[in-house]
Amino acid sequence: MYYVVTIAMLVTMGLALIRAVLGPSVYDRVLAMNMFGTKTVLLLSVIAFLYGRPDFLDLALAYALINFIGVLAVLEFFRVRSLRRGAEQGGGQ
Amino acid sequence: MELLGLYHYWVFAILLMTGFYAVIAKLNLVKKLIGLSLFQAAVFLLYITMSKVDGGTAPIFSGAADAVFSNPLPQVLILTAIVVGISTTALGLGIVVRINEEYGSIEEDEIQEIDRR
Amino acid sequence: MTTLIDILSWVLLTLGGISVLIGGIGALRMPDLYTRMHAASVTDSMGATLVLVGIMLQAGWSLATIKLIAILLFLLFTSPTSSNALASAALLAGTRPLAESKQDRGGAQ
Amino acid sequence: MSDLARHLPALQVVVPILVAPLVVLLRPRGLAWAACTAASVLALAIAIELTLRVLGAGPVSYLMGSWPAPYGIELRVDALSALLLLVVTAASALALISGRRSLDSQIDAERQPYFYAAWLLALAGLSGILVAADAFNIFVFMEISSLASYVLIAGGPDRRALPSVFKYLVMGTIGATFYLIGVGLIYMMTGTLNLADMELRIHAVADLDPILAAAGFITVGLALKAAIFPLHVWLPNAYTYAPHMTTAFLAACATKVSLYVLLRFDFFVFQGNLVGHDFQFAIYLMPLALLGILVGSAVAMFENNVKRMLAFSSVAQIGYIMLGASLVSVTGLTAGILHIFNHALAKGTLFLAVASFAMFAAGLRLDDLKGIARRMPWTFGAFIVAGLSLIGIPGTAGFVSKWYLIAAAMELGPAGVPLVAVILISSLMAVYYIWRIVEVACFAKAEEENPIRMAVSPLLVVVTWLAALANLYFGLVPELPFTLASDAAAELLRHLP
Amino acid sequence: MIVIFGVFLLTLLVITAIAIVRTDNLFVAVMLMGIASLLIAGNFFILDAADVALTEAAVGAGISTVLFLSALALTSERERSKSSRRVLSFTVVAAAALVLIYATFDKPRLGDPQAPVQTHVAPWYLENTPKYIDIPNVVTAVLGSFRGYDTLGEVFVVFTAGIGVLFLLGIGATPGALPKEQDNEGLRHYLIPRLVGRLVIPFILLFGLYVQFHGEYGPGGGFQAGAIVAAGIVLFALIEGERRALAVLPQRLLLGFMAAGPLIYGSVGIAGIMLGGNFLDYSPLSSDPVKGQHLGILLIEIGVGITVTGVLLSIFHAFAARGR
Repeated sequence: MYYVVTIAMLVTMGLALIRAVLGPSVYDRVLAMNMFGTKTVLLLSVIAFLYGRPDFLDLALAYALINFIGVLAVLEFFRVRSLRRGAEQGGGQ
Repeated sequence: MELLGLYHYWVFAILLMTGFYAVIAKLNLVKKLIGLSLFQAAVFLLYITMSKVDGGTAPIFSGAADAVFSNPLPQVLILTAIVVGISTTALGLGIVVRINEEYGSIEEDEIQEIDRR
Repeated sequence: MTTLIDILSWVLLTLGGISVLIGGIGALRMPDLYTRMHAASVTDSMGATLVLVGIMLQAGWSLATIKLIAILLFLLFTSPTSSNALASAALLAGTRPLAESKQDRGGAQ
Repeated sequence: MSDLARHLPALQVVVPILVAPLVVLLRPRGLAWAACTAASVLALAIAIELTLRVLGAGPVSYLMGSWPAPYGIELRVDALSALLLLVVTAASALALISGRRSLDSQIDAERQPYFYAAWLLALAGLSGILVAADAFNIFVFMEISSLASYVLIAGGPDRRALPSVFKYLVMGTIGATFYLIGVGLIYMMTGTLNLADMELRIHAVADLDPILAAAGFITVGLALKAAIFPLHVWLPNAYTYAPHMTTAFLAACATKVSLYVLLRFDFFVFQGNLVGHDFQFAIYLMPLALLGILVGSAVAMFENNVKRMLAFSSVAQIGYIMLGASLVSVTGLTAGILHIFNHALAKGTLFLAVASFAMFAAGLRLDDLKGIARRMPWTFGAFIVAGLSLIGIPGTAGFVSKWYLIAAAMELGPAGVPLVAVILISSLMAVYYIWRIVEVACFAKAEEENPIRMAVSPLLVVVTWLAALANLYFGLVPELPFTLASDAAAELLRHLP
Repeated sequence: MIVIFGVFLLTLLVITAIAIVRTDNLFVAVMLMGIASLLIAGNFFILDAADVALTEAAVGAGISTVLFLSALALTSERERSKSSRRVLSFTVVAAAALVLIYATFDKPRLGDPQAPVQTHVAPWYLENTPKYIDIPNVVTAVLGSFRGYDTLGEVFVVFTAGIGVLFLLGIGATPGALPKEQDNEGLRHYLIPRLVGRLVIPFILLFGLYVQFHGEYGPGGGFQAGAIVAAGIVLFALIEGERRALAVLPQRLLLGFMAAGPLIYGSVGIAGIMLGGNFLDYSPLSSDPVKGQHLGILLIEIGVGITVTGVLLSIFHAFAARGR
């Protein structure tokens, strides 16, 4: 049964990857990356049980928090970028 | 199954060469570093692939008596190599930022052009 | 009793798998950023809850369950937050919801 | 004390590496330099003591963490590593002792602690490679030394240092990663990382493809790091734009340490076990060595920047060393290894002298050096002595190694004649490019008598002369390096009948 | 079956890698790099390398993404030039790939228990770890003790990168030297992320400590913990602005961390010499050799954790300070 869930997870990861590759906007890619991260967390949880080593759930937890930080870093990047664009345009006028 | 057993090594070869291509063919310095990361990641895959044993589990004792464990040594080596990789990337990015400040560009050909003047 | 829990957990896992898959298809097929985000994030929370609760039922009452609860709580907090933050960033940058124009203007700059 | 002596191979690395974090924390001006120099001199003392032990009682081995050899990490110092340890630590100590004022002028005071820490890390990394007897440990210390030398080079005041160091970083990382792949493939087939153990176990699998691929990867990777022609493209710019003292230090030893690893791997691990590998080694490397000698010297002849000229000359000198190795004979290897030592002496002296010139002249193009011989006669005298050694005039160190190289080539019989011809032609080219500097410095008249920009520290002059005298001394009394080199060659070739 | 999942992940990885090379938007390349990192990490997990999977995720998907984004924010995210020497590079690369693939045919297949790798040195570790060191995680035992010298080198590699970036970019600003605090620093206007972020930061730090001290029993250890703690503090800096993060952990303190970690590690090694063993021999640290090993591994892992936290945060601040 775990297998079914795992396969669903893998297919979804594939779909998210296609979205990440296709874009078209940068936000789509961030969305895809976020989605990909969540799916990896679930995948790892399932596989930890499939292997019979539930102590490896630590990894899933770590992935979840890394993923969150990644998305916020991207946001900060957008903010800095728009500030810089604004400054450049302001200077240009 | 025989082919499946070698698939990991093929992916290693392809990944390695994809990264290598980015390093030698791309002119953008950040892109070169991204290629370099990919290049190193491929090597990680090579090492970890060879540590796997059929029916094995991670080399952390859990109390089960008859457990087969995968090889811990390549894993240790790769832990070190990952750290080396991120250190190189960080230093490389530091240099790229300084280059951008000095030259206003992170394209190799433009930098060469500026230096030639 | 154990059979009952087993059946329940399998049902939850299957539902979780299906909803995750639906989310994936939605994220791929929907026409613009916001609808994709909708598809992805809602099913994300739903699927994660179903799958993790399904595993919890299998794991029984142990340290693993506590970790699973932690993961679940963490996902339930952060995943919607990320979506919200992403949507507001996209909106601020000028990506318009829905297809007045089919291209996202904020995109790919 | 005798107990501490047992730990010398470890201390060789540990002393500089542990002083580095302390140096970062030292704020007061000058203290960082003092600590760095002290550690470096101590490292030199350890290297001398180790060399004496190796000469007296043969290779020294040390078990890290007391774990037995193929399981734990073993350190091992033999004649070859002892010789290179001497070169590395001496170059570092001399450059630091004499280089304070030069470095002060090129590196901002608040950045100096980082610079000196990086210096010690480079020193420790290079020493770590030399004492290691474990393939992966070599990789780790290779990365320490590389990352540290990127920092040292990036300290150059010219902005062109940055693109050159980036190029060096990319190529160096590719080289190190290739090496890592090679080690991984060998590990995959033998299951061990210890070099001695590897040598024993590789025999059974020697004809399998992964081992051949590994030999290829390791050779190419190390050739990249050692700047063997045609993989030398990172070297000239990196050495030209680095701070002068960095150049004096790294030019003397950095690429040679990679060469050392190449020799060690090739001769210890591969040649004894892989059928026909010695032949392949010779057939691939000899043409490259010859081309490197010719191209390096030829480019140096037309270069106008003195540092760049000497950097290209380094490419040629690496060619000599490789030529000696590619002969795969005891005489050839002895000559090659001896040339590692002698070239380090000559190049180190030349770059020290160049550092003094830089304090006086506006730049380092030939035109900037007009009339410098009259302004700095002492320094220029040392420069000439080292230049003669680089050319290979009898009585200097350079002559000894070239003489052995020619002798080794003659052992081949008629086939050796072209090799001798190349060596002689390249020496003539060296005469030409050294002469160009001498001509400008002695006979050209400076358009205006520009005032000396900065007083050259007397210490720098003294050290430069010491190094120049060493060139003469080891030219007349070459026993010490020769014994080490021939021991090393005999050990590298022990698999030959 | 699980191996087939791995094969699927690897196929996705190849697609991602090709997409990374093909895109000319560096931001997109960085995002895809994060995905590639997750894929590799997932595959490591499937191949029984739990510790490595944890590290790869923390470093590749977390720290490396943050660093690349910081650098992109300072430079430009568009690749302007076309690739050069395309045909030549492609030929070289394709030829090398074919050679590599050809060389695979003599390799032991995946998971072969008779492969030399599995029969020579590795069994010794698995056999003797319970005897000499007695901790469940063999990876930590090898990392900390049997090959502790490599790990010492690794710490110094990180340290070198740290001083390198500080040398290049300067130590960054002290809180007093920063421009006057503005309202819009960090992500303060994003109310929800800020609230949730505040909520999870203590949790992340706690988890980091857990990973640090649980490394002897499960996946984890100093390096992973250092990366996670650093990531937590980076999160703080993201949502509250640089200034407050520096007020909590000023740059000089981080520099102290950077230097203290290697020194702790080295002192443990020297203590081995002082007490009559070899360098990095932990057995003499206590009257019971096994206890000595425990103590040694604990101390060096702390050293590793401190160094990594200090270095990663210093690098992050150095990049951030450059933007002003």
